Formats: sequence, structure tokens, C-alpha cells
Amino acid sequence: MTLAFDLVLCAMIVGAAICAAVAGTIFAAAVFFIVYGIFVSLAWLRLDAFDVALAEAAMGAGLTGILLLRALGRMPASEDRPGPALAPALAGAGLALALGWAFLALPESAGLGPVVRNAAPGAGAENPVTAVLLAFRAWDTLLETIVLLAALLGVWALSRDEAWGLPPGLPQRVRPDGVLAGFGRILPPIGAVVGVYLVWAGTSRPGGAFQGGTVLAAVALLVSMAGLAQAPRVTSGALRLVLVAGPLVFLGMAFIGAVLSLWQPGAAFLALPEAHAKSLILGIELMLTLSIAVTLAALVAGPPEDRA
Amino acid sequence: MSLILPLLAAVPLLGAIAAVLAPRAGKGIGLGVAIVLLAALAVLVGGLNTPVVLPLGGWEPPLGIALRVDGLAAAFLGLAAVVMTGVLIAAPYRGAGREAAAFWPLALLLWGALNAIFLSRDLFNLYVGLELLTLAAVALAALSGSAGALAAAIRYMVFALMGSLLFLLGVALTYAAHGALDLAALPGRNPQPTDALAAGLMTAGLLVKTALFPFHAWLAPAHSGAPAPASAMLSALVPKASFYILLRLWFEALPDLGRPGFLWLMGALGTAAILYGGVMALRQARLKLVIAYSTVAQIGYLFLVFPLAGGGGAAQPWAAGAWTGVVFHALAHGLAKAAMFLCAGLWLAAAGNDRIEALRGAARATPMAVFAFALAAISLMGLPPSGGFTAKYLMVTSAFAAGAPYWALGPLLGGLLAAAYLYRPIAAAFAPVEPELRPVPRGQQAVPLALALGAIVLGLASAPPFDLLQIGRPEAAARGVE
Amino acid sequence: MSGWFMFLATVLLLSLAGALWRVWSGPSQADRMMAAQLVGTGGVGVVLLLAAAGDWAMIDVAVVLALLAAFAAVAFVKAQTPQGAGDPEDDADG
Amino acid sequence: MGDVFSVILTSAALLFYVAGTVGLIRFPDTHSRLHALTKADNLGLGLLILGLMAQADGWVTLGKLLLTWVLALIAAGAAAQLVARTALGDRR
Amino acid sequence: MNVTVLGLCGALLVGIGVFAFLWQRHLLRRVLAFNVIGSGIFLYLGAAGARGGAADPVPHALIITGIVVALSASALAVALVLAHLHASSATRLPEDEP
Repeated sequence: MTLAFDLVLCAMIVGAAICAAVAGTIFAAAVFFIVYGIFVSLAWLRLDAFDVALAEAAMGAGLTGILLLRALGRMPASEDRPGPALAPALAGAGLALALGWAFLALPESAGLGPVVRNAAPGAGAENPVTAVLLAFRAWDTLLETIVLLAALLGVWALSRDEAWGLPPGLPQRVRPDGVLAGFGRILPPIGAVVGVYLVWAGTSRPGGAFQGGTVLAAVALLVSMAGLAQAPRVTSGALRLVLVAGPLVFLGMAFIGAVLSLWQPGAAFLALPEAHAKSLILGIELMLTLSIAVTLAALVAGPPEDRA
Repeated sequence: MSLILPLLAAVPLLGAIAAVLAPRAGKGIGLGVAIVLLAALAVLVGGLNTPVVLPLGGWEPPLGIALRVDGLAAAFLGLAAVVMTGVLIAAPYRGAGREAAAFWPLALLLWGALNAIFLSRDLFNLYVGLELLTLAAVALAALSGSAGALAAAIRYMVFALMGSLLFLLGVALTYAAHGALDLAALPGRNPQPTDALAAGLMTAGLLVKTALFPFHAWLAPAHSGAPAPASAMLSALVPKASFYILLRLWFEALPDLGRPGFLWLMGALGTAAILYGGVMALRQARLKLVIAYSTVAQIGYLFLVFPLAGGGGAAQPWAAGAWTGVVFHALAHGLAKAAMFLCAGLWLAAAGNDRIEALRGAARATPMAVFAFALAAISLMGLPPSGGFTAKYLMVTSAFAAGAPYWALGPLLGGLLAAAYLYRPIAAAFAPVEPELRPVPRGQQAVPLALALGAIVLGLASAPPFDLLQIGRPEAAARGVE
Repeated sequence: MSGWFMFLATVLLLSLAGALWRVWSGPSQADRMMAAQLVGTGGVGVVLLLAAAGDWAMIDVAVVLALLAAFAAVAFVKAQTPQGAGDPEDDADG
Repeated sequence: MGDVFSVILTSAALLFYVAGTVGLIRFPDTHSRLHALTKADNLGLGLLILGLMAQADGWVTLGKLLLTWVLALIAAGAAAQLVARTALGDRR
Repeated sequence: MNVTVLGLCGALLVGIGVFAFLWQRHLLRRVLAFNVIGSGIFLYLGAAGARGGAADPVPHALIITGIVVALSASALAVALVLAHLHASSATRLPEDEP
């Protein structure tokens, strides 16, 4: 039965991807992409990757979809005339065949699973994925939060000079007693609870700063789209402090380790003292969540604009 | 050392964060970062006898990520530090407006990404570093906001994203086959049939990012469309990062995969890039485009390292010379190219456009800048006594020693082409007419001059960097020295 | 029991092909978006069935999908108004 | 007992889901299709969740099941209204 | 067996995405194709890590990092495309205009 499910699932994923690739209008392609993201997160569940399924549902299907839909609303409806299809089709087919062959030719599993599971409790997180993200490969995670910051700086740099200093995105107009506003009042509290829960649960169960932060970012976007609150200006010091708080705390903790290592043998750059590792990881995660949520929301909202 | 490596990796990022918080203090923060990093590098190079390894968080690979500094890493860290210091001194952005608020943090993030790449030994970490580098570089390329710069930035991004994905695909395949991401773990791996595909995908991705001919289409518009300080970083440093990963990959991690056909192809594409870039540079009317196409050509030289020092040839006596020559070339080109773009920026501001005719008489109006440009040109042409000369000398002699004189064709013809395309702006600058340039303060001309002098000094005093490069040199390239 | 849930999940997933067809054929943008909504609720259903068949820890994914499906609809509605920032209930935007 | 309850309710849920999909394919215009969709959302998912409650492994799971239903109800209701209004003015 | 199906599905997605990336000219569609390729790579990696029975958590962490990086890149790309649209009223690169 599970094989039948997986085959159907793969057929749906591939079908949605092909439709997203060849759909006649870009709007249809974007909707297919959202649908595709939902199916892909189901595939992650089938691979026992619950953390990834959460991330894909929240980011792949959720925020990327919102990003594309918002961009499409600003574009003129235009015909899509792609280029010649032969060479791209050959390249795509060749790569897919090569990768398919490679998958079948791979040696028996060569992963680090057992090593990670042995070391994870000592790193302060029972969820091995969180242990990898915040202890073993913390440098990746730190750089990744910096990548988010770099993308946001790049997006903001694209504002027009006249609009610089305004809040991110467009000024929103909403009828105060309408469905949209009501929607914006009911969902955010629930979303906030879900987001915080995902972070809190992340050290021992699936979830974590990125998944929780994405849900909170979606909540912030909804609040803004429903006109319930105005986003702060891009020049606001408070906004900027929230943006960098996560990476700053992360880097600060890392540096304390490096300085301590001068006279303490166990300490090192990016090492957390084992006795407090669990609470420190939770603390870092909370700060990261805050920064990730605000950065993602601002990324999707786009550069400040003055055209009402 | 347990403090130096974290400083090198994290201080630019901390500086970028500070510049986000205090956009008006961007320049001061940038210069502060420069001072700290130059000092840290001085301590590092002074005390470096054997490669230094620092497992981050105390977690040893394969579980964790390790930073490592050897001679090659130190040389590229030094190049980044010198060029970035020059660029940050020269950059004119003030206040908290759109451009200033974007430039300072993005430039520091670009520096942080470069250092992260030069220090990292982990394939996936290198991927994250490359993405950080790409996003910062694309944003800087688009900084002016003009339609042309935006199109160039988008084209850059299209290529760079494709390159990232190919690299990531190769990394994924490597992990799936070996359960390892650490470069040091790969030479002793249990060979798998998928290795060639994984290495091919990673290499293809890095070639796109390095803009090797025929993947060069994005480079010239993006580098010439950016503001001059950004162009200097984009042209002098950014392609070097992906090339650096190629060096690590093919000379340390997977040297056994270097089949003769592949090595020959790399050399052939490199030679084609030298010729194509040179001819295109000759045909441009705008100075920044001349310099940008010159980068296309200069990148070609780097790939001669594959046929001359890669694969089975690594055991030959000439391999060490070729490898060192190519690294010298990367360093000298970085310094010279940064100097040239900064000069071009000064003239663009002084003349209002960057057409070559607008330079007529510049030697009288901006003598220091013209001198800097001429010194940088000497290094690019490969004339003695410059770093470029040392590099080309090593490459050409290796080619003859290897019994493959055709690999000397690129450097020799490339030098002639460089002389031809750089003659035009220099001749215009020395034209005996009254210059139509607004005056440029000497302080601003001093920065490109210092960088260009660096490219010359690299040739005059080539022994210290030469010795530095021997520290922890990959065995594939070191075997020949004995 | 878990075999039954897997069976239901498979059939439910298969039925979503109908929604894919509607996304393909449109004709209006609202049609496509509605079909995506159906895939969203169907996906939530599939997640719940998978969770019942396997591990209840998956249920968090269902919660997140349900939450974000609604957001996509709001983003769509917003994007349809002139300039992409108004309210469809507002006469000025009609 | 609980299993029988689950089987009956989840089967009914599947029926509604399929009916919603059929409606989405067969109904002639946007508004009647929207109607079909909301039926599937509210009833299909509702019955499914009701059926699965008998299988829940604890109060937390039960709570999350209810939360999912509430979210789907809010989302479907509000989204359907908004999409319907947009469809009225759909010019493309 | 099940894992192999999902791994091959990932390979196919990469192919489809590469096809769309090279074939499409509209810039937003290329951003979309980029995301399809990315998720195909992740699925491939995740399936490869799940072959041993118990899932390997390292690929999961890498994939979460990768998803965040892909979203950052997409957001910058979309903003660039919109800025380019305002500056030159074009949704494609100059060389791809018909």
C-alpha cells in the first residue's frame, strides 16, 4: 500500500512540476508551484523528515507562493513566449537520466546518522536535526542567517531613491469592517502561538527557529496585508536591531567561546558550554526566530515603495 | 591561532551587522574591520609554519566543520584584505541614503563571504559561502539602479543561480556516496562510479561562477555596470573565490579524477578565454568595458593550471612552478584589476562618462591615477618587474618544460593583446591636449596607486609570497618541488 | 488500521488530480486559486491520514499547511486589486 | 468500536472530498465551483478529523486536530468570500 | 524500493526544472524553475540519506539550510525583476526580447 501511495505521490509531484514548467500563463505556473510545494512536503513526511516537511510547507509552498503571487499582481498580463525547446529538453533529460543512474549506482547507505544520534544529547538537543543545525554545523546556520540579511539588504537597495526610508512594501488599504480585516484579527494570535510552539518544541521534536520564524513571518505579513498595523520604516533603528539580533547573539556567543579557549581547554569558537547547552540553544533559537521572522516578512514585502 | 581564525571569519560579519545598525558610520566601521583583519593576518602569516586547523565548536569532521589555513588560504585572505581595504578607503558613500545604507554592509558581507570560503574545508559550507557571496555581489552590481545595471545584475544572477545549483547537486551526490563533506576526507575515500559525475557537476557550477569562456556572458555587463568600488571587488575578488574552490577540489580532494581529456579541455577553454577576452576588450569604446573584458581574458590564464599541474602531470618537476605561477597570477590580477577599476571610477566622476576619448590629457590632470593605471597595465601585460611577469614566466617555462609549448601560446598572445587593448587608454591619457577633467584630489588617486604598486612589488619581492605558498601545499602540486 | 488509512490517503491524493486539471484549464484566475485551495485542504487531509497511519508527530505539518493555505489566498486576493495593495470589498477597487 | 467509528467517518469524508473534486471539474461557472469547494473543505475535512479523533494518541494530538479544523474553517470561509468577490471583478 | 521511487522523482524534478530554466524567457518563470530544481536536489539528497532504513539527520539539516538560502535568493531575484520591470517595462532580459 505504501508503494502505491508513493507512486501516486510522485506522479502528482512530477505532474505539478511539468505543469508549472509548461503552463501557458505565468499565473497558472505560479499556482502549480504552490500546489507542487504541498505535494513535496508530503514526500518529506514519507521520508521521515518531519523538520524538512515543516520547512517546505512553510517556506516552499507558503512564503515562496506568496512572494510569486504578490510579484504577479504587479506585472502586466503578458504572453509567455519561451525560446527553442530542443536544447533545454536535451539538457534536462540528460541530467535527469544521469542523476537517476547515479542514484541506482550509489553504494549502500554512507550517512552520518549513527554518529549524529550518539553525539546529539551531549550537544544540548534531543532532536538530531536541531543538534546538527545549532551545534555540529552551527557555522552553516550562522552564515545562512547572514544570507537572509544580505538578501534583505539587496532588496532594500532596489527601492527608488524617492521611496527610501518608507516602510517595506506598498502602503496597504483595507476596509476596516470587511472580511479581510476580520481575517487579519482572528488568525494572527493562532499563528503566533503555532510559531512559538514550533520553536519551543524544536529542541526535542520536529520544528525549530526556521520553521517557527517562517510561520511568524506569514503572520506579520497577514497583519500588514489586513491593514491592522503599519510596518516600521526601513531606516528605523528598532527594526534594524531586530533584524540583526539573532545573528549578533549567535556570533557573540561564538566569540565568547573563542576568547575563553585561550585559557579553558574545553572552550572553542562556536562551542556552547555543555552544562548550559540546552538553555543556550533555546535562547539562541528564540533570538534567531525573531530575526528570521522579521527578515522573511520584510523580504516578501519587498523594497519600500511610494506608489499608492 | 584559536582566536585568529574566528576573527578572520567573523569580524567582517560583525562589521556588516554594525553597519546595518549605524549606516552613517559605515566607512568608519569598514576601516575598523580592515585594521583588525590586517593585524590578524599579519599575526597569522608571521606565525604560520604548518597548516592550522580549527574544528568549529570543538566538533571534529565529519560531524562538524573545520576551518583551515595553509599558504594558499593565507595568500587569498591577504589578497581580499588588501583589495577590500583599498576599496573601502576609496568608496565615496556618505550619509544614510539608499546607496550608503546598502553599500557598506553589503561590501562587508562580501568580504565575510570571501573569508568564509577561503577558510572553509566543508563542501556544503562552501556552498552557503558561495551563495552569500553571490547575493552580496548581485546586490552591489545593481546598486546604481539604472535599467542597464538591473538587467546586468539579473543576468549575473541567472548564471550564478544555475552555477550554485550545479555545485549543490555535486555536493549532494558526494555526500550520498561517501557520507562526508570534508575536503580532507575525500582523497582517502572508497572510489565510487558516481564520483566523476559529482565532480563534473561541481566543476561545471564553479566554471559558470568563475565566468570561464564560454560561460562569460554575464561578466562584462555586470562588472562594468556596477559603481567603481563595487566593480573592483566584483572583478578582483569574486571570481577568485570559485576558482579557489576549484583548486582545492582538483588538487587536494579529488586529484585522482583528473583525466587527461578533462585537463586538456580546461586548458583549451582557458586559452580560448584569453584570446576571446583580449579581442573583445580591444573592440570596446568604454574604459570600464575594456577592463571588464580584460577580466574575462585574465581568468583564462588561471585554467592553464589544469593541464600543466593537474592529474598525472602533478608528479612532474614543472607542476610546482605552474601551480605557483597560477596562484601568483590570481594575486597579481586581483591587485591590478582593483587598481584599474578604481582609476576608472575616478575618471568617470571627473569626466562624466567613461569613454576612452574622454581620457585625453588625463596624465596632466590626474598624474598619480594614470601612473597607477600604467603600473597595473604592466602587470596585466606580464612585463617585468611585476607580479604578472613572475606568474607568466612560471607558466610559460612550465609549458616548455612539460613539452607542451602550445600552453604557452595563451600567455604569450594574451600579453600582446593586453598590451594592445591597454595601450589605447594609456595613449589617450598621454595625449598632448588640455584635459577636460574636473580635478581629482591626490588622496583619492593614492589608493589605486598603492594597489598597483602592490602588483609590482609582488614581482620585485616574490620570495616571501613564494615561501608562504609552499606551506601545506597540496601534495599533487608539491611532489615536483623535491 | 494503518493500511486502511494509507488506502484512504492514496485515494484522496489521487482525487486531487481533478483539482490539478482545474488549475490547468482555469479559465479564470479565481478558478485556479480555488483549486489550489482544494489541494491545500486535501493535503491537510492526507497529512492527517499519514499521521494516523504512522506517527502523530506529523500533525504539526497539517497545522502549518492549514495556516499557510489561508495566507496564500489572502495574498492572491490582495494581488488582484489594482496596485496589489487594496481590498476587494472596497468599491474603489471594484 | 473506535476503529469502526473511524472507518465509517473517514469513508464518508473521502466521499465528500471526491464530491468536491467532481464539482470542481463538472460545475459550469466559477461561483458554483466555489460552492462545491467550500462543501468539500468544511465537511470532508471535518468528518476526517472527527473520524481520526478516535485514533489520537493523547490530548495534545486531539487539540491539534481541532486546531487544524478550526484553521481550515476560518481559512476556507474567509478565502471563499474574498475569492468570490475577486471573481466578480475578474477581467482576465 | 519506496525510497528509490522518491529519489528518482527528485532526479526527474531536477531535469524538469533545468528544462524550464533554460527554455523559459519570462524572468519570474525562471525564478520558479530555479525553485523546482532546488527542491528536486533536496528530494534527491533526502532520499539518498533515507536508504539505510533510519533517516540520516545531516541531510535534513542541510536541506533546511538550502531551503532558506533558496528563499533568500528567490526574494532578491523577484525584487530585481520588479525593479527591472519598472525601469524598462520588460519582463525578460534584453537579449531574450522577441
